[in-house]
Amino acid sequence: MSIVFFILAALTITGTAAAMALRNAVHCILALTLGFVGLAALYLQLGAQFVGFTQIMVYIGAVAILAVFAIMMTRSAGPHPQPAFSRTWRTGTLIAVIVFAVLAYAISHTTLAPATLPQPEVTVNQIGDTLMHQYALPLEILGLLLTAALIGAVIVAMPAKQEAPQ
Amino acid sequence: MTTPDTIDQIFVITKHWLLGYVPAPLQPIASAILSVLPVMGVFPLLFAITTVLERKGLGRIQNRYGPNRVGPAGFWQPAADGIKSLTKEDVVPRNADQIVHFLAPIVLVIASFIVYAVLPIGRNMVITDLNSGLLYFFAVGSMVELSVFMAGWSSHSKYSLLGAMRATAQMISYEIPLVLAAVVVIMATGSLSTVTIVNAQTGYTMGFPHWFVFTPWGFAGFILFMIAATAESNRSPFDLPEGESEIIAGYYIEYSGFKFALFFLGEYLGMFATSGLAITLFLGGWAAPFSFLTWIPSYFWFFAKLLVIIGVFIWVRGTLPRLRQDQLMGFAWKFMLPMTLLNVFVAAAWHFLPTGIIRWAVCTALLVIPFIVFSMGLKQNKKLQVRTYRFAE
Amino acid sequence: MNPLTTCLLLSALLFSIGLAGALSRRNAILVLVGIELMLNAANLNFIAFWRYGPNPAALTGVMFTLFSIGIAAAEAAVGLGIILAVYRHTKSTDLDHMNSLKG
Amino acid sequence: MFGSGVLKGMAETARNFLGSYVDKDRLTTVQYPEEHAPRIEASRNFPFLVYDGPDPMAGLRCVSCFICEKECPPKCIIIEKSTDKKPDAVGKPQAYPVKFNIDVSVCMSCQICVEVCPFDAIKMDVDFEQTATSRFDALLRTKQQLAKSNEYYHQIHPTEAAAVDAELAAARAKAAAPKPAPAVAAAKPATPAPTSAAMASPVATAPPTAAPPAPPTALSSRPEAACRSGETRSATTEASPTPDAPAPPAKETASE
Repeated sequence: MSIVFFILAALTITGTAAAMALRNAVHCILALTLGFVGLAALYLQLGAQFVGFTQIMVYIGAVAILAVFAIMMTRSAGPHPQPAFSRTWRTGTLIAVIVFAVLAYAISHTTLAPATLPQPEVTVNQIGDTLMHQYALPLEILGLLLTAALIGAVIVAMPAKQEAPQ
Repeated sequence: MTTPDTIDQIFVITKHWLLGYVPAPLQPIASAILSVLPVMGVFPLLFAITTVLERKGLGRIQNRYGPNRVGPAGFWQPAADGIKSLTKEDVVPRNADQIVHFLAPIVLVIASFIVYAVLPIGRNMVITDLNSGLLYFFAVGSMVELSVFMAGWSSHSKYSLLGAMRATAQMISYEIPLVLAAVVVIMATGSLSTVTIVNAQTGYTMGFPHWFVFTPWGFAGFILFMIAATAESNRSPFDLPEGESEIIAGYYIEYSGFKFALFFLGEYLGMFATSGLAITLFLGGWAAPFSFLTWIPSYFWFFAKLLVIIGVFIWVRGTLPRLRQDQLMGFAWKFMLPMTLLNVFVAAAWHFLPTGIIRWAVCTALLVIPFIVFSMGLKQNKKLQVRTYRFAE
Repeated sequence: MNPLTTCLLLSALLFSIGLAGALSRRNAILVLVGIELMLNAANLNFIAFWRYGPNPAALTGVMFTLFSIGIAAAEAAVGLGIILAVYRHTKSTDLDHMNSLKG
Repeated sequence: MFGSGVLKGMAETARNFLGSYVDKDRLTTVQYPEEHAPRIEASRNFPFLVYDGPDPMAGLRCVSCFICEKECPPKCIIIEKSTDKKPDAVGKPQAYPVKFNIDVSVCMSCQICVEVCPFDAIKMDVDFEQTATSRFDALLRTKQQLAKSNEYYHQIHPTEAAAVDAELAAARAKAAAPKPAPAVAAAKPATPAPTSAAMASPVATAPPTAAPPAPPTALSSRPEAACRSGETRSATTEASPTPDAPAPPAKETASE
């Protein structure tokens, strides 16, 4: 494991932890984008170029911007008199810590034998071929799902006409 | 190829010659620095030249002189502007989110700079030939939206927030046509690498180049791409995010001094980058327009094409009035998106039809007929009346 | 410690951070963000197992990650749509206030 | 068709762009420090003090009556009255200003000082290049800087200056010949023709017997002018030492 990996890991953990800990919702999203950038860089480090750029494009270009829009529309970025964490935050954090402890125990006590292969060269053509041949059906289903999500999101977020007579 | 290789490859040769003096363990880093530094020098210089050209060109379009006082014919104007913005006081609003306010222009300029990594500006002259270069370009381009939002939100001003919301909404909407217009080229070349895309366009038939713009789908794709690129770089007529008359300067209204200059720089760098991508995708990159002109170095052709496209940008800015927000969104979703999807279909049809005049006729008809139907349909529910002028004309 | 274990530990930490956020934030949008983070942790696992697995040429991990990213985008869109709809009813995104079903 | 309007507009701007290089008449910009736009006669910028004769300080028409200082809306005029007297333009002994300062940075070019001046002593200049390199003293114009000759006034506002000269000549004639004049020539000063002779000759050289005194009919035909002169006179009795006003204000005639 190179030093670059640890720098990127630290960046990712810092960004995501800040995203979950900061009080201001917009700061959370901005920290989250930092974490996503770190994660994308980790993907690049692991040799998955296409996935890394897709990660940036989808998560920063779409999800983060969408979340920011939602924050702006729900006016939840203002100074909050009430606390940013729910009443059960101690329980939640405790559960998360326990989950991490269990996972870490399981990971460190499993004898993994990673294949010491050279960095796999994955080209876009290979990904395209695999998507179009082996994973053609999942791809179609994903397209259907995205279309349904698009329509569904619009319908859910659309103001009901009879309910809001202005 | 009659080009003397030493002139065409002079920068590559110089770089390798310089690398010879660097100790071997440092060579990868030195190579990267030597590749990046010229780009970081040339494009801001181009920005400086463009600002003065734009002001002069807009002036001439409006029948006045542009800036003509500083230096010969006003060409030192950008230097004067730069010194002015450097020496100005940097005002930060008291209620602003200090850190985000500070970071926003930096993120914008960094995002605008790193997209140049995959632009081939000459034969063998590209910083890095990524296998998924186009995806990289669009992914990094989407970071610009975030910096715009950061600037608008952190300023704690309603105008900048409105401008930022307009800008992000506009950029998201026009990113889809932008990517879809580029998809036709990916379909034709079967690669996301910008270098491969340019190499696919370097051939000549009877002296004419194999640029994608000289095909029906390529021409339509180029036009659609340029429209989307204009909207992506927030330029007139899509400059609603910085509409002076309603929201003053949009998301960077609360910036002053050098940070304001950085926003300007970032905006122009983004424009150059998308123009450069349009050149790479449709106009043959660094390839010469005719086979007998190949003796002129490749980088010259790239920058010549870039200047032509910048000129068209300025021309359009001097001509068209600003759109309304609903017109902008309607144009993106009702016209650009269907046309780009249709263009993808036409590119596929072009691929499967046999070579010849029939292919041309079918593809052109497939594009032109829906276009005419579209324009009639969009015009029908509008009551357009001939405007009469009392004083003009 | 071998690289695969490091990746898995990082992924587990990421998952726990997401879980902690999802369980302890008040703002519904940030809860959704926490869920996204958990998905991302899973993605990192896929990539790590693909990279250090026995057969990287099969691209299974990459494919799974791509599909997962697509599904996450759909999830974010629908989730934020629901949050907007809820906000329209309650004028709040505070999850502690959404207790009208509580007996 | 969609986009044809765009192309039409692009053609129009291209025509403008190229035309501006070919046809100099298209460019409406005046390259200011080198070229000046032609000035219209009624233009005005900043007041100046008119003097007659060769000596600027001796020939000032101002009698320091303080009317302009009182009327000035932004209060940019500062006058100090003299203790001794000297003959004015008409020939009566009058006080003169020891100090007459106008602040350029405060003046708003409203011309009210000119409107109210009963002695035609202050007029509007056309020199708009009043910049200075310091903020305070350089922008305060003194009596010496403000004094400009009647010939200069004729140069910048010929029509108006001719009318003023005719009025002054009439007043001077009245002062020289106190006997009532024949009624035949009564209408003469009411319509002063801006002839070339009147424009060229300053007041001092005008023959004193040429014009009869202004008859009362001239005043009654302009009730607002009479009213205003009466007002100013009553308001400034201590400022104007002579009970009979030297000349009725004739600005309305001049500006029409």
